[in-house]
Amino acid sequence: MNEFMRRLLMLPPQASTMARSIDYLHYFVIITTMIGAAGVAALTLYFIVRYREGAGRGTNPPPDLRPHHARGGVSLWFELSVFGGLLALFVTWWVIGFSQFVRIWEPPPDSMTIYVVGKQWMWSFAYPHGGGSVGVLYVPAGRPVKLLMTSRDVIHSFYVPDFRLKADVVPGRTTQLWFEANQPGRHRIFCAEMCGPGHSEMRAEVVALPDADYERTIQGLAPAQISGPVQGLAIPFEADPPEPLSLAAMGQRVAAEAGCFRCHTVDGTPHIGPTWAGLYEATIPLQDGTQVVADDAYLTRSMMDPAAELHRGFLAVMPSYQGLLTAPQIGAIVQYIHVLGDVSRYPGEAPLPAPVRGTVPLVNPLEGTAPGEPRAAGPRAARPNPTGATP
Amino acid sequence: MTDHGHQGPAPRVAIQFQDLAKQEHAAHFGMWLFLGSELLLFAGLFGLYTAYRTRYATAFAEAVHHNALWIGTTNVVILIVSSFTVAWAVHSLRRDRRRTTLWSLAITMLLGLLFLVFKGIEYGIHFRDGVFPGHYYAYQEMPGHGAQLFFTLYYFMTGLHALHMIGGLAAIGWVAARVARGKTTAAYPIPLELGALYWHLVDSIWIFLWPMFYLTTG
Amino acid sequence: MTSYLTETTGIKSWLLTKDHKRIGLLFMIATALALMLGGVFALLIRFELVSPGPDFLDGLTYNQMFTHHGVVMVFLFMVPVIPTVFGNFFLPMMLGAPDVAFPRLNLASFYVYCAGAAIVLAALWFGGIDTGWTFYTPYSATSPTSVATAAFGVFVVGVSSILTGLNFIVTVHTLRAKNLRWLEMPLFVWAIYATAIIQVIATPVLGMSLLLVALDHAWGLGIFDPSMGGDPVLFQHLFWFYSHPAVYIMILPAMGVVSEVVCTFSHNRPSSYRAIAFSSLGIAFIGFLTWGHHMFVAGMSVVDVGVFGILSMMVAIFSAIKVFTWTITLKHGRIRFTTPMLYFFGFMFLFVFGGMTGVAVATSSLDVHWTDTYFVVAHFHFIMVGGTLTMYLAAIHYWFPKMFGRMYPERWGLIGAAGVILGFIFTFTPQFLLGNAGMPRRYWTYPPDYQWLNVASTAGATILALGLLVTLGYLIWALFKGPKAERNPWGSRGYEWLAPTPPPVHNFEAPLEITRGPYDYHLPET
Amino acid sequence: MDKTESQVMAEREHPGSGGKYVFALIALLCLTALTFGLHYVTVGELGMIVALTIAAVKVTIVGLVFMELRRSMVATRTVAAVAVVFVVLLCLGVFADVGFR
Repeated sequence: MNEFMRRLLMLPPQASTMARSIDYLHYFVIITTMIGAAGVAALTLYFIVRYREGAGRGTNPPPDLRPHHARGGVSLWFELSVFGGLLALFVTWWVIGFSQFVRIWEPPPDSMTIYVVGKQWMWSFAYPHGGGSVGVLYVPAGRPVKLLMTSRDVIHSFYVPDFRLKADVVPGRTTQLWFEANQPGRHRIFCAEMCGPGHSEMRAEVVALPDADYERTIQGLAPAQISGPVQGLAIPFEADPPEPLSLAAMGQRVAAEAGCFRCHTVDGTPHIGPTWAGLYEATIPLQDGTQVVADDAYLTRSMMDPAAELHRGFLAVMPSYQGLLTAPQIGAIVQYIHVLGDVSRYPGEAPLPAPVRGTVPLVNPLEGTAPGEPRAAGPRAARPNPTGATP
Repeated sequence: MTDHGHQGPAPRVAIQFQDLAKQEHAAHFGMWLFLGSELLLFAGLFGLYTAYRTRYATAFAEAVHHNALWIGTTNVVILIVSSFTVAWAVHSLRRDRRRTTLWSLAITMLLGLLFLVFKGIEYGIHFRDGVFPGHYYAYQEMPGHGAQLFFTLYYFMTGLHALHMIGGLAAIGWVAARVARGKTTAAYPIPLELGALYWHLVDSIWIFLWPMFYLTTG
Repeated sequence: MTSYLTETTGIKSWLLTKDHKRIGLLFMIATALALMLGGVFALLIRFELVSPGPDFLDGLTYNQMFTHHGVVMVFLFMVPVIPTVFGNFFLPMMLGAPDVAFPRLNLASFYVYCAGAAIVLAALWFGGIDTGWTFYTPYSATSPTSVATAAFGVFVVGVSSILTGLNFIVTVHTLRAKNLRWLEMPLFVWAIYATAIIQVIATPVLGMSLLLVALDHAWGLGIFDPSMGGDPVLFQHLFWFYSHPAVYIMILPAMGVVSEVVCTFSHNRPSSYRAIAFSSLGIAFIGFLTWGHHMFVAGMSVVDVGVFGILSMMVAIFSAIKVFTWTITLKHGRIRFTTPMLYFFGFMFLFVFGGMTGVAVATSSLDVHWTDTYFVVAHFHFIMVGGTLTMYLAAIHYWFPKMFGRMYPERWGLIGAAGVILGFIFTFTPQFLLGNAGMPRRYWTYPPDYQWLNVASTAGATILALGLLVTLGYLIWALFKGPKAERNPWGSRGYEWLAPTPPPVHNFEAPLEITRGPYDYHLPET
Repeated sequence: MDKTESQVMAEREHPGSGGKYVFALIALLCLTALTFGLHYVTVGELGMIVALTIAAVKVTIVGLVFMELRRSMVATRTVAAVAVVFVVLLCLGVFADVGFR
């Protein structure tokens, strides 16, 4: 039944876990729509034929002298039941539809995050393992994946018909979308929001790989493209580091070069700006008396517009990095702060028990470097293994 | 209809109206529909103010400090008094006191001009500090998007209101000329009543703009 | 009583007329030209999409074609047509009034429409616009094309729409004939009244949002500009606050025509007058609460998606009430199957199917897959072409004798109507399937496996175009050579048929005395 | 309750005393002073809500007295009310989105 209806309505294959339940609602809604429309048309045709005027009489039909009330029409009860039924039908559509919508929009907690950047007429992706790709999104089949998306110029819309999923990609904001591919396969990505002459060529592909060789493919990727020199902030990068750094380590490097450590410490010691130790997901008091959870969105926003939600007790001296840092760099710094979340905020106390999945023992940049001297690449010895990956 | 001697000729009833009452109701009703559409022209901007105030609450509260409170407050008093004088003009025209009507209208227009002068002074202060709308915003003491959006919205709303103020001045001026020439009289006060309605709308919009842009400091 | 057509002659008498009937005809010519221009753009789009790769248009030109099709069709034809042509001509006559409340304002509204249309067409000619008729920022602010001029032109056309709406509301309130009570007015008047309310309330918000886009595009005063911290989704809020009620501006007058056509040709009073009258007002007011269903995936909060979803379901009930009442009106009638009735039958299927797919699209989870694909394109064409265009053609045929004093050829009428309806179905049903298959809208090139559906749609489009050309042909022929029409060829009890054919300048010899209801078919015709 | 012609002429012959205009002016000026005073006392969002409610009261006074809504027909009053309702409606719809994002 499902296959027949899917082929009849020309729906693409149901490649994500949500696609099948969405399609069931689709069949229910479309069938009732067809029945309703055909029914009304048939009834109209029947009445037209049944009550047509006698053939051939003059153009001016004789007056119908029957008294007013005997003129047909239906009882009030019949009318109320029809509209009550219709209203109930529409409300059921809404109840099922909206509950599915909420499930579509709430990513499961353990989903892997991938950063997506829409740019005029191409899609680029940055993976938590530091790799990056343009035009192809590698995802592990059978595991939920959360996409944090932003745009560099105009509104695009990330649309994967096979997953029945679409979300606008708005510049200046991060919107999110999650899915879980059922089994390995390749699926088309379209841009669904008018974004210029190349709108119809802004296509990409989701490649769902089995878990085993997903790691291998990811490792082989070139480092996330820090596309082009960042305007105004000449970041002296080595041509290409011997092997891809993890996103957190890259975040540490970008933060160092962007000069974040002039005001922010990573081991809890108080300084000009709030320390990054234990900052991730902590509720912090703001200047205007309210509180906010320092999650990805807050950290990204405060990099773009620091004065908007100022941490109480600190001066509004931080410059805005809007346009200075690209989205992968921002993602990298946020990931680095995420990893620092486990470092204890109060120096001297016993460090927290090592977290379960063995996060990377990061070198504190303030230790080995004299102020102002550019930091060398990460030490070879403690090569960071990708966080959260089970070899 | 009894003629009221020097009140001028009774008004002509147009062909499509059955009587004078319907014609006058049509005039007032049509004017109110026009005022409704003018108010909804501002609705878009009020919506934007709500949205950006929710998103940049602290920046908006802080940016209000830069607006000169004394100019805003004087302007609100000016407009309330001008609303009174224009209403008084309508009232005295109905009692057929042409001189008081003309004086009230003159004071109204003077107050309107005064409002625009103060508005000009305030814009001058902003321009001197580098507070410009949109991309041209270059105000050092309040960097950041919140303040930039606040002042862009400030220019859009007060600018649109100033345009409506100029329109109101033109309308009152035209009506004052008709009263002076005796074409708008006690028997046919419709044009002055409609001009007054438009003026009251412009005043009501400023009564809302004042707290939004001058008062709500945190 | 000499007819309004021949009372005064000469170009000046037509261009400076204050007669609501002549202004109606002027609008008819202007909007018919807009329809043809929009149709040309539509055919260019359809022929470009015959093959997956680029054909005779490059990417930018193709984007300009569908944008021009959208802007010309929506703002210059669909929104103004039935109120300004048939509303202008018949509203005063149905109220028993000699003219609208403000005749000079009525003429001003026509010239403001022409000015706005001229500005829009100038923008299309010099540089064109490629942002889609929705002008979404930030692309509309950064597009190299002449967006600012086009946005200003649409603002001016909006002013004309406000003036017309204002004029009609005052006319209904103050110019009803002696003892014509509110619940005895013809249903077409109710539909035009509800449309006028939406025009007056919603159009200013569109004017403001388009002015903000024009300022952003011209001088960088962007309030929605993300690089300045602005939020492009807010533009969508302001735009759709107008544009969803705008679709009710398009469909409500068409529903008014349906009520008149059904009652006249089934020779029966509406089965429930109050249901149709009050659901017109219901659609007008509840229509303002549902704009968010255009933005379910635009990054809106989940709370808003839920609220706008349930409200969108409510507004569909009023349309359902109307459709149900029309169907029952046919019962116990004596139906004469003329061209307007064939259009009515087409309307019933197309509008109901289009409307139900609308409610389907408002189901939030399905919308995630459907929005911005050809499914939505097919949905709104089913309502716009299947609903408003069919009723525009039905109204032309229904009131042709009263407006021009001549009869149209019935046989050719039926052929034209069949061509239009079949051509339409053949064009847009494949697009529903394209949408399901996931082809996004506004695509210049597309993956090859969508090609056969596009070819079918293009074939249908040619049939639709032929049907419209045939209709235009025999109507022009009938204008001059059609047989003379008598005062009331359809035996209708509407008040407009009490006036002689074609009506004199002030519609009735003596002020109308209302002695019976507008649908009293059980009384012999006076 | 459309007014008959005689009512219209009667109203024009002997309009009420100008007292209500003066009273309205004083009320408006007092409310302005009140808003100005409160502005130093209240903090943040509460201050905004208080100021806007007082502004709404002032606009109602202007509407009823100066714009003579009290004496106009039902239709005119409905137009005024509907216009204000739709302004509030737009702001609520937008707030429901930005506030809960």
